[in-house]
Amino acid sequence: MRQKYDLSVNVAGVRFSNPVLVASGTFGYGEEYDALIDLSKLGGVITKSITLNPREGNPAPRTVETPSGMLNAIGLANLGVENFIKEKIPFLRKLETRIIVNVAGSTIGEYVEVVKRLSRCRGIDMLEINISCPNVEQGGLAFGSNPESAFACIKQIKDHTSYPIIAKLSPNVTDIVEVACAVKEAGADAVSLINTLIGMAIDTEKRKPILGNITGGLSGPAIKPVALAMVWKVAKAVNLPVIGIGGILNTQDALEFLLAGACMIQIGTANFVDPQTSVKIVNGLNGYLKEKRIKRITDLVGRLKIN
Amino acid sequence: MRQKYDLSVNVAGVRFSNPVLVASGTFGYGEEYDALIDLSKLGGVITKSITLNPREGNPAPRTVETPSGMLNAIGLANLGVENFIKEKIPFLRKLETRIIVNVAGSTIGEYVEVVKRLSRCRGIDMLEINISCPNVEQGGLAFGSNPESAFACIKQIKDHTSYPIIAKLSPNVTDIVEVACAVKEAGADAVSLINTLIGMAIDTEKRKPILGNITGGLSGPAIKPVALAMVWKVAKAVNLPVIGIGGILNTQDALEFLLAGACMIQIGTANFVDPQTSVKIVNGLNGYLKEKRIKRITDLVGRLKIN
Amino acid sequence: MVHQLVAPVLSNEKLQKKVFKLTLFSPHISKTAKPGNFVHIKVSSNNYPLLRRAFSIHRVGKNKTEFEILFKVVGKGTEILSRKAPGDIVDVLGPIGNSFSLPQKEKEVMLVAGGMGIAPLWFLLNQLIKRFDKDKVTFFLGAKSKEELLYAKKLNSMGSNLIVATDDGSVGRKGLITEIFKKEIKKKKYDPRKLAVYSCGPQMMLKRMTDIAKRLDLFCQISLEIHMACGVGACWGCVVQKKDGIYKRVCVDGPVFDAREVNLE
Amino acid sequence: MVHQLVAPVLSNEKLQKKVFKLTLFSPHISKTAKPGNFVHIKVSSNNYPLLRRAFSIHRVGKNKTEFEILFKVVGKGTEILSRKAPGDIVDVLGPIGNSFSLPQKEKEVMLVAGGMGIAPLWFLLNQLIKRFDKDKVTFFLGAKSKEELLYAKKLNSMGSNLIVATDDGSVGRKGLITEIFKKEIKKKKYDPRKLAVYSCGPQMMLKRMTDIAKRLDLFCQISLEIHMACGVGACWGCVVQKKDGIYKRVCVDGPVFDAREVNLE
Ligand SMILES: Cc1cc2nc3c(=O)[nH]c(=O)nc-3n(C[C@H](O)[C@H](O)[C@H](O)COP(=O)(O)OP(=O)(O)OC[C@H]3O[C@@H](n4cnc5c(N)ncnc54)[C@H](O)[C@@H]3O)c2cc1C
Ligand SMILES: Cc1cc2nc3c(=O)[nH]c(=O)nc-3n(C[C@H](O)[C@H](O)[C@H](O)COP(=O)(O)OP(=O)(O)OC[C@H]3O[C@@H](n4cnc5c(N)ncnc54)[C@H](O)[C@@H]3O)c2cc1C
Ligand SMILES: Cc1cc2nc3c(=O)[nH]c(=O)nc-3n(C[C@H](O)[C@H](O)[C@H](O)COP(=O)(O)O)c2cc1C
Ligand SMILES: Cc1cc2nc3c(=O)[nH]c(=O)nc-3n(C[C@H](O)[C@H](O)[C@H](O)COP(=O)(O)O)c2cc1C
Ligand code: FES
Ligand code: FES
Repeated sequence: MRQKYDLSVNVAGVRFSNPVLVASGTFGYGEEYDALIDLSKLGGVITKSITLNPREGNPAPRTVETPSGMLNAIGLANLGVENFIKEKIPFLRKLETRIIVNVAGSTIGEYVEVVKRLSRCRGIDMLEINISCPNVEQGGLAFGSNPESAFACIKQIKDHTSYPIIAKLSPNVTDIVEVACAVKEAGADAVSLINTLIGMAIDTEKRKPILGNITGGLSGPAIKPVALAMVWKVAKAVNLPVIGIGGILNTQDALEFLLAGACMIQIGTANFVDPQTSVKIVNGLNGYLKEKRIKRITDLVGRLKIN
Repeated sequence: MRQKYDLSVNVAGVRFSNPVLVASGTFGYGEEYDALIDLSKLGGVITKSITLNPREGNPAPRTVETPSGMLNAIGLANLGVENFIKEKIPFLRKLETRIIVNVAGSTIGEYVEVVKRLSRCRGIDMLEINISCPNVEQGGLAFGSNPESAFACIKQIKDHTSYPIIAKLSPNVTDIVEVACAVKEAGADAVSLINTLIGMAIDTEKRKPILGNITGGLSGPAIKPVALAMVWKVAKAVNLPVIGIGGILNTQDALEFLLAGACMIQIGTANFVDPQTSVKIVNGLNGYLKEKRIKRITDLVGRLKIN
Repeated sequence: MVHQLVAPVLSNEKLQKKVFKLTLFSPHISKTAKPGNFVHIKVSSNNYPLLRRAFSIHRVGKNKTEFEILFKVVGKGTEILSRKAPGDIVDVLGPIGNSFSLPQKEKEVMLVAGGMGIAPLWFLLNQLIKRFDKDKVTFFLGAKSKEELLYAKKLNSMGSNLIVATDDGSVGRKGLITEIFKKEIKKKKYDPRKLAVYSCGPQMMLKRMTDIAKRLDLFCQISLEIHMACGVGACWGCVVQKKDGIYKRVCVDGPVFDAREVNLE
Repeated sequence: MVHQLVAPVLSNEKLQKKVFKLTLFSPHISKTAKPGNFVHIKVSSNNYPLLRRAFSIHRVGKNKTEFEILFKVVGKGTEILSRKAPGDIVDVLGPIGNSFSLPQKEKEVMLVAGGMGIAPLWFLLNQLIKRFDKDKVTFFLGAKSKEELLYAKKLNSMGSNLIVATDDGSVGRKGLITEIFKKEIKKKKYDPRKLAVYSCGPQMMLKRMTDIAKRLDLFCQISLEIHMACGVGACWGCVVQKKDGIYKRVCVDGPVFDAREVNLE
């Protein structure tokens, strides 16, 4: 039976059954949520950031709650690309959903090396390149915080892989549109935004920063207005698929991002609040199409009325 | 009787009875709160941004609540410098507290003209220069978003006034330390941060931005972690008094900013939540000094332990 | 004059599925409030939601120690408010704003309420009938449907004229209350100059009232609702545009405006 | 295995000024929980506070349909939880984490609880005394003062040995429970190899326990508390460092760890 209301989207030649992804670093390697939700219901799963070598990450504490948000300074803890391929890909490959591997590195060479090794794998649909992690000393945000280095990083990666590439952008910049233009120029197939805002919290009793890493990345509903403004600006200015991220808790929030111009969305912190969030939003979007008698979810994308 | 616990601070030669100010745009011209709090308890009052000519501001709606925060797009509505001097200064002058006038403009010339006219006034202790308003088409944020224009603006102003100058910085930049260094170079006597983060909210029913101005500035507890990180970075890197602003609701929050390196703090959105907030924090800080047997509030400034 | 005070909850009565009447103890507000004034309430103690919520003063107790607000649960703030119970206390700023100006004796008075618009008009009506012939006062009461109609019985027993309408016609006449009002003054051939009209209700309804008032050059005061941050005139967030392009603050320059003077959307 | 479920509140008993015992209905958790496991609870329905809160499983009902958590009000989340009442429902993830490994039969068993550390150890004790000689089990119960001491009477009536201490000496011995514990095993000349120790309490206390366990090469399992985001092993936020520098997740690799193996601060 043909679906009457169509949630599917195409990004860079990849077809997703719906526009709901789970955001890197908030969903482990997928398997952690297998007991809690039906992963096949998702548009796709994005893995934790993978680096060339295993990383232990930052000292504890690594998370703290803030008003309507949280700070994290995990520090890209992950098992390294080889272990990832051996231990995690087999599970991911079996899922009836799209798999996007998020890649990070301290040097462009490292990004390229990870991408090369992933290119030999079956079961991956796309890569998301994290040039926006605020919680590591080298790399990460360094690449995402100016158009030139963002360009250089994405260009090199594109030269070494045939996977479609999503460049994940940082909000900690004066002009995110400039960075988006640079990565488009470099060949990125899509952009995702936003990664976390740099933030800090202090324990006034101990007179110490709460996080082991001193600063961390702010996520959750607190940052939704910032994310939405950036998505709207980038979608308006750059002719590239935009994936919206930041504080999405429910269908309403997801609709805001779609209207602002995002063709897909990612659920991050909300997975911690309620593991069902992403599945609820898939259902919620379906219900919305029905209620409003809109045929395709893509008919909503960017349909914000400005007078 | 000499005060045993000393809340006073000196910034650029001006002595404040305590480090608690009320933030520009959230406290009108002071008189609006006269019936509600004892204004003489405050370290100082900062006025709405004053421009050369009267400004009507942006179309409604101008505010919307967001998770633990709010967006505003007032658009620098104010009565213009001449009316301000005639109608508002007489009231302010009588207050037993410090008066800081916040100045904004569309061109450097306009800033300079406002500053010149204010320089002929009695009763003003300091000026705060708003080079960070996100809600106007020209000027405002344009000056604050890169070090060169920030330098030019502050330099010109310093050349035309003997008032001590606070440069109010925007968080919507890649590197706020760079801008802080530039305004120091230009002669600023202090910096205050942060102004609001650019944000947006969408009415999904109407499919329209909620704010008449489309985007607005995010304030309130939601942004406190971002503000704190920036204050800490600037205080560490730049040898200039730092005034901390962003989401301060209570004494605990105020202490976080002082520990991070702010010698004074401003209360913004919290005035709307509870008009008593600023006075409660003055009392709270006093109580804290007593409890911890700390002589001077200045002994707390920047005393964050980093190991 | 506006005060900040801590008001004990005396009662919180559920009138309809989503409509509550909250009675708060406050001699200051009860003694000084005028019809049209509102209060700005901090609904939550943990600052979530963050900002205060505005509610018209609905009635003042006879002994002037307590006042009431009438509200509908539409979101987080009103949901929290609906759970207040006797013994709780509420942080209130009030009374705030200007008030309806009472009409000259010889005028024919009409009150036009849509939905929750009854809230401030009830206070006004109670003042009016102390000084006016009851049959010179007509109350136009509109609602979406029978289920949402409020106060029809009470109004009936007050002795003034009552005209009820619902959007779906489930009770009273069928149609928008603004249209019923327009038809009525046409039918009865009222001289607009002899009318004093007061109205409150949803934005769309008030927009219609401004159209009617402008067309007929009617003395018509409307009470506006808009998102408020400070509620005391400091932030300039709550503006409405006057005909001449000037913005006025709903909180302290209003909430009551001459319908001929403002541009609504 | 961890499930997400909606658990009805059966009771919420106030044991002390700030301490509550909440009983939730959940056959799944009650049937599968082991001592040391915890649940991750969404305390608020309006997402404020945002993240879930972790609580050890304190006891499982005899008929395995309900379980209890014991908690202290320390902030927003626990404050909301303290207001839950029968009829309310709570969104729970659980059971989560590893569990205490029960000792070999011949061991002398010691449980060392500081403050709210009693929470998981009570569940453990109830399992232990089903299989062990009561007099081979000693419970060290510490608190700040008499007012904060929990469960002393109950423990007394259970028949196992009980040693009570308070920081201020207002009841039992005076001093930190860790020091009392250390003195006791010295005085009684216990062979560390014959002991099985289980401990839970504030971070500072557990830090002392790791020192003692490392010095004496004691089999000692401790249950850790740390800020948790996901609670299911996905975010790597809740880490503790092992001796070899490797980070382990408290939520799924713990919360129970061998005290000799971890570095606490
Ligand atoms: C002067 C004044 C007097 C008022 N008097 C009454 C009254 O007597 N009885 C009553 O029930 N309501 C009254 N209101 C409206 C009332 O303030 C809002 O319904 C309330 O703030 C909603 O809060 P919430 O947290 O429940 O909803 P939210 O979660 O904040 O919002 C829910 C919905 O209500 C809309 N809304 C929010 N705030 C306002 C507002 N200030 N005005 C209009 N729509 C809003 C939102 O856009 C949204 O669609 C008055 C408003 C003003 C400005
Ligand atoms: C595995 C595990 C089991 C736990 N079992 C129990 C239990 O059985 N009974 C019980 O009362 N508490 C238990 N806790 C601690 C409990 O989770 C916290 O007390 C609770 O999260 C505080 O929430 P709040 O919103 O009230 O406080 P907040 O407002 O979040 O914080 C108040 C204070 O508590 C501290 N705090 C917050 N979260 C934690 C945490 N996860 N661990 C330690 N300190 C924290 C904060 O740093 C702050 O100083 C357990 C924690 C973990 C990780
Ligand atoms: C605990 C945590 C870990 C994260 N780790 C990563 C990561 O490894 N790589 C990455 O690109 N983004 C990471 N992020 C950022 C999220 O993917 C997302 O961009 C951000 O949290 C904003 O979305 P949200 O508000 O929905 O959480 C992490 C976020 C959180 C909260
Ligand atoms: C309604 C509103 C109006 C504001 N107007 C101004 C202004 O005119 N000039 C200015 O420099 N900052 C203005 N601000 C920014 C505040 O002064 C402050 O920097 C910001 O709100 C962050 O602090 P907060 O989180 O405590 O509100 C305004 C903020 C709000 C909420
Ligand atoms: S709400 Fe601030 S001026 Fe009216
Ligand atoms: S809380 Fe997320 S891994 Fe433990």
